[in-house]
Amino acid sequence: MIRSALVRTGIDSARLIAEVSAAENGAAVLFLGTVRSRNDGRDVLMIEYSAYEPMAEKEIDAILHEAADQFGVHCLVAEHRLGELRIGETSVAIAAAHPHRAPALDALRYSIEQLKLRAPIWKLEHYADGDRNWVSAAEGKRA
Amino acid sequence: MIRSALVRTGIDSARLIAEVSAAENGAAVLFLGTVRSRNDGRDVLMIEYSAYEPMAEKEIDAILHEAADQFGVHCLVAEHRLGELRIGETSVAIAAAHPHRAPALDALRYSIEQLKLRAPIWKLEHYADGDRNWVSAAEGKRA
Amino acid sequence: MTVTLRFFASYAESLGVPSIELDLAEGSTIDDVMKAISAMPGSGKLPPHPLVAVNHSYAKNSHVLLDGDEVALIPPVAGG
Amino acid sequence: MTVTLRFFASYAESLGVPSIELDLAEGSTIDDVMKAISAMPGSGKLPPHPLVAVNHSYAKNSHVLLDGDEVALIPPVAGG
Repeated sequence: MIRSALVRTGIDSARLIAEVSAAENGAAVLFLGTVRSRNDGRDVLMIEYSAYEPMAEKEIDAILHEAADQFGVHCLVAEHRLGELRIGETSVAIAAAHPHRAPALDALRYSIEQLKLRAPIWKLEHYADGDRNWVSAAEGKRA
Repeated sequence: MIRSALVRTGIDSARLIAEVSAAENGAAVLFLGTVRSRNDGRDVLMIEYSAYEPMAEKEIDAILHEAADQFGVHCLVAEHRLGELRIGETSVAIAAAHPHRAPALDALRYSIEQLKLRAPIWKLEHYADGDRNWVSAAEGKRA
Repeated sequence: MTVTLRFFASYAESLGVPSIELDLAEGSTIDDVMKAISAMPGSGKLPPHPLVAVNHSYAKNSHVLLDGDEVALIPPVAGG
Repeated sequence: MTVTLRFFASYAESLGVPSIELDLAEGSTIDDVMKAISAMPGSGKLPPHPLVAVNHSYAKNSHVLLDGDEVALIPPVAGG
Protein backbone atom coordinates (compact mmCIF):
# COMPACT_ATOMS: atom_id res chain seq x y z
CA MET A 1 0.00 0.00 0.00
CA ILE A 2 1.44 3.31 -1.15
CA ARG A 3 -0.12 6.56 -0.02
CA SER A 4 0.88 10.19 0.26
CA ALA A 5 -0.88 13.34 1.36
CA LEU A 6 -0.46 17.02 2.07
CA VAL A 7 -2.03 17.77 5.44
CA ARG A 8 -2.82 20.87 7.49
CA THR A 9 -3.07 19.30 10.94
CA GLY A 10 -0.57 17.44 13.12
CA ILE A 11 1.02 14.31 11.63
CA ASP A 12 0.43 11.13 13.64
CA SER A 13 3.61 9.12 13.06
CA ALA A 14 2.31 6.09 15.00
CA ARG A 15 -0.57 5.85 12.55
CA LEU A 16 1.86 5.88 9.61
CA ILE A 17 3.86 3.05 11.16
CA ALA A 18 0.67 1.08 11.77
CA GLU A 19 -0.31 1.68 8.15
CA VAL A 20 2.84 0.06 6.72
CA SER A 21 3.01 -2.76 9.25
CA ALA A 22 2.02 -6.25 8.15
CA ALA A 23 2.64 -9.77 9.40
CA GLU A 24 5.17 -10.50 6.66
CA ASN A 25 7.19 -7.31 7.30
CA GLY A 26 10.12 -7.79 9.67
CA ALA A 27 11.32 -4.19 9.45
CA ALA A 28 9.52 -0.87 9.69
CA VAL A 29 11.33 2.46 9.45
CA LEU A 30 10.23 6.03 9.97
CA PHE A 31 11.64 9.43 9.02
CA LEU A 32 10.38 12.54 10.77
CA GLY A 33 11.40 16.03 9.69
CA THR A 34 10.80 18.55 12.43
CA VAL A 35 11.10 22.32 12.64
CA ARG A 36 14.49 23.22 14.08
CA SER A 37 15.08 26.05 16.53
CA ARG A 38 18.16 27.23 14.60
CA ASN A 39 18.97 27.38 10.90
CA ASP A 40 22.16 28.86 9.48
CA GLY A 41 22.93 30.33 12.87
CA ARG A 42 19.61 32.18 13.27
CA ASP A 43 16.94 31.60 15.93
CA VAL A 44 13.79 30.40 14.21
CA LEU A 45 10.38 31.20 15.71
CA MET A 46 8.06 29.59 13.18
CA ILE A 47 7.98 28.27 9.62
CA GLU A 48 5.22 28.72 7.07
CA TYR A 49 5.08 25.83 4.62
CA SER A 50 3.35 26.33 1.28
CA ALA A 51 3.16 24.21 -1.85
CA TYR A 52 2.02 24.05 -5.43
CA GLU A 53 -0.40 21.52 -4.09
CA PRO A 54 -1.53 19.40 -7.05
CA MET A 55 2.03 19.16 -8.35
CA ALA A 56 3.49 18.39 -4.91
CA GLU A 57 0.96 15.59 -4.45
CA LYS A 58 1.76 14.19 -7.88
CA GLU A 59 5.52 14.46 -7.37
CA ILE A 60 5.53 12.81 -3.92
CA ASP A 61 3.31 10.03 -5.19
CA ALA A 62 5.69 9.51 -8.14
CA ILE A 63 8.68 9.39 -5.76
CA LEU A 64 7.06 6.72 -3.59
CA HIS A 65 6.28 4.62 -6.65
CA GLU A 66 9.89 4.99 -7.86
CA ALA A 67 11.11 3.80 -4.44
CA ALA A 68 8.66 0.91 -4.57
CA ASP A 69 9.91 -0.17 -8.00
CA GLN A 70 13.58 0.36 -7.22
CA PHE A 71 13.70 -1.38 -3.84
CA GLY A 72 10.67 -3.65 -3.96
CA VAL A 73 9.09 -1.86 -1.01
CA HIS A 74 5.34 -1.80 -1.36
CA CYS A 75 4.38 -0.54 2.10
CA LEU A 76 5.27 3.13 1.93
CA VAL A 77 3.41 6.21 3.13
CA ALA A 78 4.32 9.90 3.30
CA GLU A 79 2.63 12.96 4.71
CA HIS A 80 3.86 16.55 4.37
CA ARG A 81 2.31 19.27 6.44
CA LEU A 82 1.50 22.77 5.17
CA GLY A 83 0.71 25.97 7.05
CA GLU A 84 2.34 27.50 10.13
CA LEU A 85 4.53 25.16 12.16
CA ARG A 86 6.26 25.83 15.46
CA ILE A 87 9.62 24.48 16.69
CA GLY A 88 9.58 20.72 17.15
CA GLU A 89 6.46 20.13 15.07
CA THR A 90 6.66 17.47 12.38
CA SER A 91 6.74 18.85 8.84
CA VAL A 92 7.17 15.56 7.03
CA ALA A 93 6.84 11.90 7.93
CA ILE A 94 7.67 8.88 5.78
CA ALA A 95 7.19 5.27 6.86
CA ALA A 96 8.34 2.16 5.01
CA ALA A 97 8.13 -1.54 5.80
CA HIS A 98 9.47 -4.70 4.18
CA PRO A 99 10.25 -8.28 5.17
CA HIS A 100 13.94 -7.24 5.42
CA ARG A 101 15.64 -4.15 6.75
CA ALA A 102 17.90 -3.06 3.88
CA PRO A 103 15.16 -2.37 1.30
CA ALA A 104 13.08 -0.55 3.92
CA LEU A 105 16.00 1.73 4.83
CA ASP A 106 16.93 2.28 1.17
CA ALA A 107 13.36 3.19 0.22
CA LEU A 108 13.10 5.56 3.18
CA ARG A 109 16.31 7.38 2.29
CA TYR A 110 15.43 7.61 -1.40
CA SER A 111 11.98 8.96 -0.63
CA ILE A 112 13.06 11.73 1.74
CA GLU A 113 16.00 12.78 -0.45
CA GLN A 114 13.92 12.96 -3.61
CA LEU A 115 11.08 14.71 -1.81
CA LYS A 116 13.48 17.41 -0.65
CA LEU A 117 14.91 17.76 -4.16
CA ARG A 118 11.73 17.70 -6.22
CA ALA A 119 8.51 18.40 -4.32
CA PRO A 120 7.38 21.99 -5.02
CA ILE A 121 7.13 22.99 -1.37
CA TRP A 122 8.54 26.17 0.15
CA LYS A 123 9.27 27.40 3.61
CA LEU A 124 9.21 30.93 4.90
CA GLU A 125 11.24 31.10 8.10
CA HIS A 126 10.36 33.70 10.70
CA TYR A 127 13.24 34.63 13.01
CA ALA A 128 13.46 35.89 16.58
CA ASP A 129 14.86 39.22 15.26
CA GLY A 130 11.68 39.88 13.26
CA ASP A 131 13.21 39.06 9.90
CA ARG A 132 11.80 36.45 7.52
CA ASN A 133 13.40 34.49 4.70
CA TRP A 134 12.39 32.07 1.95
CA VAL A 135 14.67 29.10 2.61
CA SER A 136 16.20 27.27 -0.31
CA ALA A 137 18.16 24.03 -0.40
CA ALA A 138 21.12 25.88 -1.88
CA GLU A 139 21.51 28.04 1.23
CA GLY A 140 23.37 26.25 4.00
CA LYS A 141 22.69 22.80 5.27
CA ARG A 142 19.26 21.27 5.48
CA ALA A 143 17.59 18.92 7.89
CA MET B 1 21.76 11.28 25.18
CA ILE B 2 22.67 7.68 24.45
CA ARG B 3 20.78 4.85 26.12
CA SER B 4 20.18 1.17 25.50
CA ALA B 5 18.30 -1.54 27.34
CA LEU B 6 17.13 -5.13 27.19
CA VAL B 7 13.46 -5.22 28.10
CA ARG B 8 10.85 -7.91 28.80
CA THR B 9 7.69 -5.92 28.10
CA GLY B 10 6.35 -4.19 24.98
CA ILE B 11 8.57 -1.53 23.38
CA ASP B 12 6.98 1.93 23.15
CA SER B 13 8.46 3.37 19.96
CA ALA B 14 6.79 6.76 20.43
CA ARG B 15 8.63 7.13 23.72
CA LEU B 16 11.94 6.38 21.99
CA ILE B 17 11.27 9.06 19.38
CA ALA B 18 10.34 11.52 22.11
CA GLU B 19 13.55 10.66 23.92
CA VAL B 20 15.80 11.60 20.98
CA SER B 21 13.81 14.66 19.93
CA ALA B 22 15.20 18.08 20.73
CA ALA B 23 14.63 21.61 19.43
CA GLU B 24 17.89 21.63 17.46
CA ASN B 25 17.19 18.28 15.77
CA GLY B 26 15.54 18.59 12.36
CA ALA B 27 15.45 14.86 11.66
CA ALA B 28 14.38 11.89 13.76
CA VAL B 29 14.48 8.33 12.46
CA LEU B 30 13.23 5.06 13.84
CA PHE B 31 13.91 1.41 13.09
CA LEU B 32 11.52 -1.27 14.29
CA GLY B 33 12.24 -4.96 13.96
CA THR B 34 9.11 -7.04 14.25
CA VAL B 35 8.40 -10.76 14.35
CA ARG B 36 7.55 -11.99 10.86
CA SER B 37 4.88 -14.54 10.08
CA ARG B 38 7.18 -16.37 7.67
CA ASN B 39 10.91 -17.09 7.71
CA ASP B 40 12.71 -19.18 5.11
CA GLY B 41 9.37 -20.34 3.79
CA ARG B 42 8.04 -21.61 7.12
CA ASP B 43 5.03 -20.33 9.05
CA VAL B 44 6.22 -18.88 12.34
CA LEU B 45 3.98 -19.00 15.43
CA MET B 46 6.20 -17.39 18.03
CA ILE B 47 9.83 -16.51 18.71
CA GLU B 48 11.68 -16.86 22.00
CA TYR B 49 14.48 -14.29 22.31
CA SER B 50 17.27 -14.93 24.76
CA ALA B 51 20.59 -13.20 25.37
CA TYR B 52 23.86 -13.30 27.22
CA GLU B 53 22.46 -10.31 28.98
CA PRO B 54 25.41 -8.42 30.47
CA MET B 55 27.41 -8.84 27.26
CA ALA B 56 24.48 -7.88 25.01
CA GLU B 57 23.95 -4.71 27.06
CA LYS B 58 27.64 -3.87 26.86
CA GLU B 59 27.84 -4.61 23.12
CA ILE B 60 24.75 -2.59 22.19
CA ASP B 61 25.96 0.32 24.29
CA ALA B 62 29.36 0.12 22.55
CA ILE B 63 27.66 0.09 19.12
CA LEU B 64 25.63 3.21 19.91
CA HIS B 65 28.75 5.02 21.09
CA GLU B 66 30.58 4.00 17.89
CA ALA B 67 27.69 5.40 15.84
CA ALA B 68 27.76 8.57 17.90
CA ASP B 69 31.49 9.05 17.29
CA GLN B 70 31.39 8.09 13.63
CA PHE B 71 28.37 10.17 12.57
CA GLY B 72 28.23 12.84 15.28
CA VAL B 73 24.80 11.66 16.37
CA HIS B 74 24.39 12.09 20.10
CA CYS B 75 20.66 11.42 20.43
CA LEU B 76 20.47 7.66 20.03
CA VAL B 77 18.49 5.05 21.95
CA ALA B 78 17.95 1.32 21.47
CA GLU B 79 15.80 -1.28 23.17
CA HIS B 80 15.84 -5.01 22.47
CA ARG B 81 13.12 -7.22 23.84
CA LEU B 82 13.67 -10.71 25.32
CA GLY B 83 11.21 -13.51 26.05
CA GLU B 84 8.33 -14.86 24.00
CA LEU B 85 7.14 -12.65 21.14
CA ARG B 86 4.20 -13.16 18.85
CA ILE B 87 3.87 -12.19 15.16
CA GLY B 88 3.96 -8.43 14.67
CA GLU B 89 5.45 -7.65 18.06
CA THR B 90 8.49 -5.38 18.14
CA SER B 91 11.73 -7.18 18.99
CA VAL B 92 14.06 -4.20 18.57
CA ALA B 93 13.66 -0.45 18.26
CA ILE B 94 16.35 2.13 17.56
CA ALA B 95 15.74 5.87 17.36
CA ALA B 96 18.23 8.54 16.29
CA ALA B 97 17.97 12.29 15.87
CA HIS B 98 20.28 14.99 14.53
CA PRO B 99 20.00 18.52 13.14
CA HIS B 100 20.33 16.99 9.64
CA ARG B 101 18.92 13.86 8.06
CA ALA B 102 21.98 12.11 6.62
CA PRO B 103 23.84 11.54 9.92
CA ALA B 104 20.63 10.39 11.61
CA LEU B 105 19.98 7.82 8.84
CA ASP B 106 23.63 6.70 8.80
CA ALA B 107 23.71 6.22 12.58
CA LEU B 108 20.44 4.28 12.46
CA ARG B 109 21.66 1.92 9.78
CA TYR B 110 25.04 1.37 11.43
CA SER B 111 23.40 0.65 14.78
CA ILE B 112 20.91 -1.94 13.55
CA GLU B 113 23.46 -3.67 11.30
CA GLN B 114 26.09 -3.92 14.01
CA LEU B 115 23.52 -5.01 16.59
CA LYS B 116 22.47 -7.86 14.33
CA LEU B 117 26.11 -8.84 13.74
CA ARG B 118 27.50 -8.55 17.25
CA ALA B 119 24.90 -8.55 20.04
CA PRO B 120 24.81 -12.00 21.69
CA ILE B 121 21.09 -12.52 21.27
CA TRP B 122 19.42 -15.65 19.96
CA LYS B 123 16.04 -16.56 18.65
CA LEU B 124 14.26 -19.87 18.86
CA GLU B 125 11.53 -19.95 16.22
CA HIS B 126 8.45 -22.07 16.82
CA TYR B 127 6.64 -23.13 13.65
CA ALA B 128 3.06 -24.00 12.82
CA ASP B 129 4.12 -27.61 12.16
CA GLY B 130 5.32 -28.01 15.76
CA ASP B 131 9.02 -27.84 14.89
CA ARG B 132 11.44 -25.35 16.46
CA ASN B 133 14.75 -23.99 15.26
CA TRP B 134 17.56 -21.80 16.55
CA VAL B 135 17.82 -19.15 13.85
CA SER B 136 21.22 -17.92 12.79
CA ALA B 137 22.18 -15.03 10.57
CA ALA B 138 23.90 -17.44 8.20
CA GLU B 139 20.64 -19.23 7.39
CA GLY B 140 18.62 -17.38 4.76
CA LYS B 141 17.84 -13.73 4.73
CA ARG B 142 17.21 -11.73 7.84
CA ALA B 143 14.91 -8.84 8.66
CA MET C 1 -4.21 30.60 -27.36
CA THR C 2 -4.14 31.29 -23.65
CA VAL C 3 -2.04 29.76 -20.88
CA THR C 4 -2.24 30.33 -17.14
CA LEU C 5 0.99 31.37 -15.40
CA ARG C 6 1.38 30.57 -11.72
CA PHE C 7 3.94 32.02 -9.32
CA PHE C 8 4.82 30.79 -5.83
CA ALA C 9 6.70 31.75 -2.69
CA SER C 10 9.47 34.30 -3.35
CA TYR C 11 8.54 34.60 -7.05
CA ALA C 12 4.94 35.49 -6.21
CA GLU C 13 6.28 38.13 -3.81
CA SER C 14 8.68 39.52 -6.43
CA LEU C 15 6.06 39.71 -9.17
CA GLY C 16 3.27 40.82 -6.82
CA VAL C 17 0.74 38.35 -8.24
CA PRO C 18 0.10 34.61 -7.80
CA SER C 19 -1.24 34.05 -11.28
CA ILE C 20 -1.89 35.68 -14.68
CA GLU C 21 -3.46 34.65 -17.98
CA LEU C 22 -1.16 35.06 -20.98
CA ASP C 23 -2.11 35.16 -24.68
CA LEU C 24 0.46 33.47 -26.90
CA ALA C 25 0.86 32.59 -30.55
CA GLU C 26 0.30 28.94 -31.47
CA GLY C 27 3.54 26.95 -31.16
CA SER C 28 4.92 29.15 -28.38
CA THR C 29 7.39 27.57 -25.96
CA ILE C 30 8.37 28.17 -22.36
CA ASP C 31 11.13 30.44 -23.71
CA ASP C 32 8.39 32.69 -25.12
CA VAL C 33 6.65 32.72 -21.73
CA MET C 34 9.93 33.73 -20.07
CA LYS C 35 10.25 36.68 -22.48
CA ALA C 36 6.75 37.81 -21.53
CA ILE C 37 7.52 37.47 -17.83
CA SER C 38 10.71 39.53 -18.22
CA ALA C 39 8.50 42.51 -19.11
CA MET C 40 6.60 42.25 -15.80
CA PRO C 41 7.43 44.62 -12.91
CA GLY C 42 9.59 42.83 -10.32
CA SER C 43 10.85 40.22 -12.78
CA GLY C 44 14.41 41.50 -12.27
CA LYS C 45 14.46 39.69 -8.93
CA LEU C 46 13.91 36.30 -10.60
CA PRO C 47 16.87 34.17 -11.66
CA PRO C 48 17.62 34.08 -15.42
CA HIS C 49 16.50 30.45 -15.82
CA PRO C 50 13.97 29.41 -13.20
CA LEU C 51 12.59 25.89 -13.06
CA VAL C 52 9.29 25.57 -14.89
CA ALA C 53 6.46 23.05 -14.69
CA VAL C 54 3.73 22.52 -17.29
CA ASN C 55 0.52 20.88 -16.06
CA HIS C 56 2.23 19.77 -12.82
CA SER C 57 5.35 18.23 -14.38
CA TYR C 58 8.81 19.74 -14.71
CA ALA C 59 9.42 20.81 -18.33
CA LYS C 60 12.27 22.01 -20.54
CA ASN C 61 12.40 25.54 -21.97
CA SER C 62 11.87 24.16 -25.48
CA HIS C 63 8.55 22.59 -24.42
CA VAL C 64 5.80 23.63 -26.88
CA LEU C 65 2.67 24.87 -25.11
CA LEU C 66 -0.96 24.15 -25.87
CA ASP C 67 -4.06 26.22 -25.25
CA GLY C 68 -5.16 25.95 -21.62
CA ASP C 69 -1.80 24.78 -20.27
CA GLU C 70 -0.89 25.72 -16.70
CA VAL C 71 2.70 26.98 -16.59
CA ALA C 72 4.26 27.36 -13.15
CA LEU C 73 7.56 28.98 -12.19
CA ILE C 74 9.08 26.86 -9.42
CA PRO C 75 11.36 28.67 -6.94
CA PRO C 76 14.11 26.62 -5.27
CA VAL C 77 12.21 24.00 -3.31
CA ALA C 78 12.57 23.54 0.43
CA GLY C 79 10.24 20.76 1.48
CA GLY C 80 10.92 18.31 4.25
CA MET D 1 42.96 -21.46 38.71
CA THR D 2 39.25 -21.68 37.98
CA VAL D 3 37.20 -20.15 35.17
CA THR D 4 33.45 -20.23 34.60
CA LEU D 5 32.27 -21.50 31.22
CA ARG D 6 28.90 -20.36 29.94
CA PHE D 7 26.84 -21.88 27.13
CA PHE D 8 23.82 -20.38 25.39
CA ALA D 9 21.01 -21.22 23.02
CA SER D 10 21.80 -24.20 20.76
CA TYR D 11 25.18 -24.78 22.49
CA ALA D 12 23.52 -25.04 25.89
CA GLU D 13 21.07 -27.55 24.41
CA SER D 14 23.87 -29.59 22.78
CA LEU D 15 26.00 -29.70 25.94
CA GLY D 16 23.01 -30.10 28.26
CA VAL D 17 24.26 -27.49 30.74
CA PRO D 18 24.22 -23.67 30.82
CA SER D 19 27.42 -23.33 32.80
CA ILE D 20 30.35 -25.25 34.35
CA GLU D 21 33.38 -24.41 36.46
CA LEU D 22 36.70 -25.52 34.95
CA ASP D 23 40.08 -25.90 36.66
CA LEU D 24 43.00 -24.88 34.45
CA ALA D 25 46.76 -24.50 34.75
CA GLU D 26 48.09 -20.96 35.07
CA GLY D 27 48.72 -19.44 31.63
CA SER D 28 45.95 -21.43 29.94
CA THR D 29 44.31 -19.95 26.85
CA ILE D 30 40.94 -20.27 25.19
CA ASP D 31 42.47 -23.06 23.07
CA ASP D 32 42.96 -25.03 26.28
CA VAL D 33 39.34 -24.40 27.24
CA MET D 34 38.21 -25.67 23.82
CA LYS D 35 40.18 -28.91 24.38
CA ALA D 36 38.41 -29.41 27.70
CA ILE D 37 35.02 -28.75 26.11
CA SER D 38 35.73 -31.28 23.35
CA ALA D 39 35.70 -33.98 26.05
CA MET D 40 32.17 -33.05 27.15
CA PRO D 41 29.18 -35.14 26.02
CA GLY D 42 27.36 -33.41 23.15
CA SER D 43 30.39 -31.33 22.13
CA GLY D 44 30.40 -33.03 18.73
CA LYS D 45 27.43 -30.86 17.75
CA LEU D 46 29.43 -27.65 18.25
CA PRO D 47 31.34 -26.10 15.33
CA PRO D 48 35.14 -26.57 15.42
CA HIS D 49 35.85 -22.89 16.14
CA PRO D 50 32.95 -21.20 17.92
CA LEU D 51 33.08 -17.52 18.83
CA VAL D 52 34.24 -16.94 22.37
CA ALA D 53 33.89 -14.05 24.79
CA VAL D 54 35.92 -13.45 27.92
CA ASN D 55 34.35 -11.25 30.59
CA HIS D 56 31.70 -10.00 28.11
CA SER D 57 34.07 -9.12 25.24
CA TYR D 58 34.84 -11.15 22.12
CA ALA D 59 38.32 -12.71 22.44
CA LYS D 60 40.85 -14.59 20.30
CA ASN D 61 41.74 -18.22 20.90
CA SER D 62 45.24 -17.20 22.02
CA HIS D 63 43.78 -15.05 24.82
CA VAL D 64 45.46 -15.95 28.14
CA LEU D 65 42.95 -16.52 30.92
CA LEU D 66 43.08 -15.38 34.53
CA ASP D 67 41.58 -16.91 37.65
CA GLY D 68 37.89 -16.05 37.91
CA ASP D 69 37.40 -15.22 34.21
CA GLU D 70 33.99 -15.85 32.66
CA VAL D 71 34.39 -17.59 29.31
CA ALA D 72 31.30 -17.78 27.10
CA LEU D 73 30.78 -19.73 23.89
CA ILE D 74 28.70 -17.56 21.57
CA PRO D 75 26.48 -19.37 19.03
CA PRO D 76 25.70 -17.56 15.75
CA VAL D 77 23.81 -14.47 16.88
CA ALA D 78 20.33 -13.63 15.66
CA GLY D 79 19.30 -10.42 17.40
CA GLY D 80 17.10 -7.78 15.87
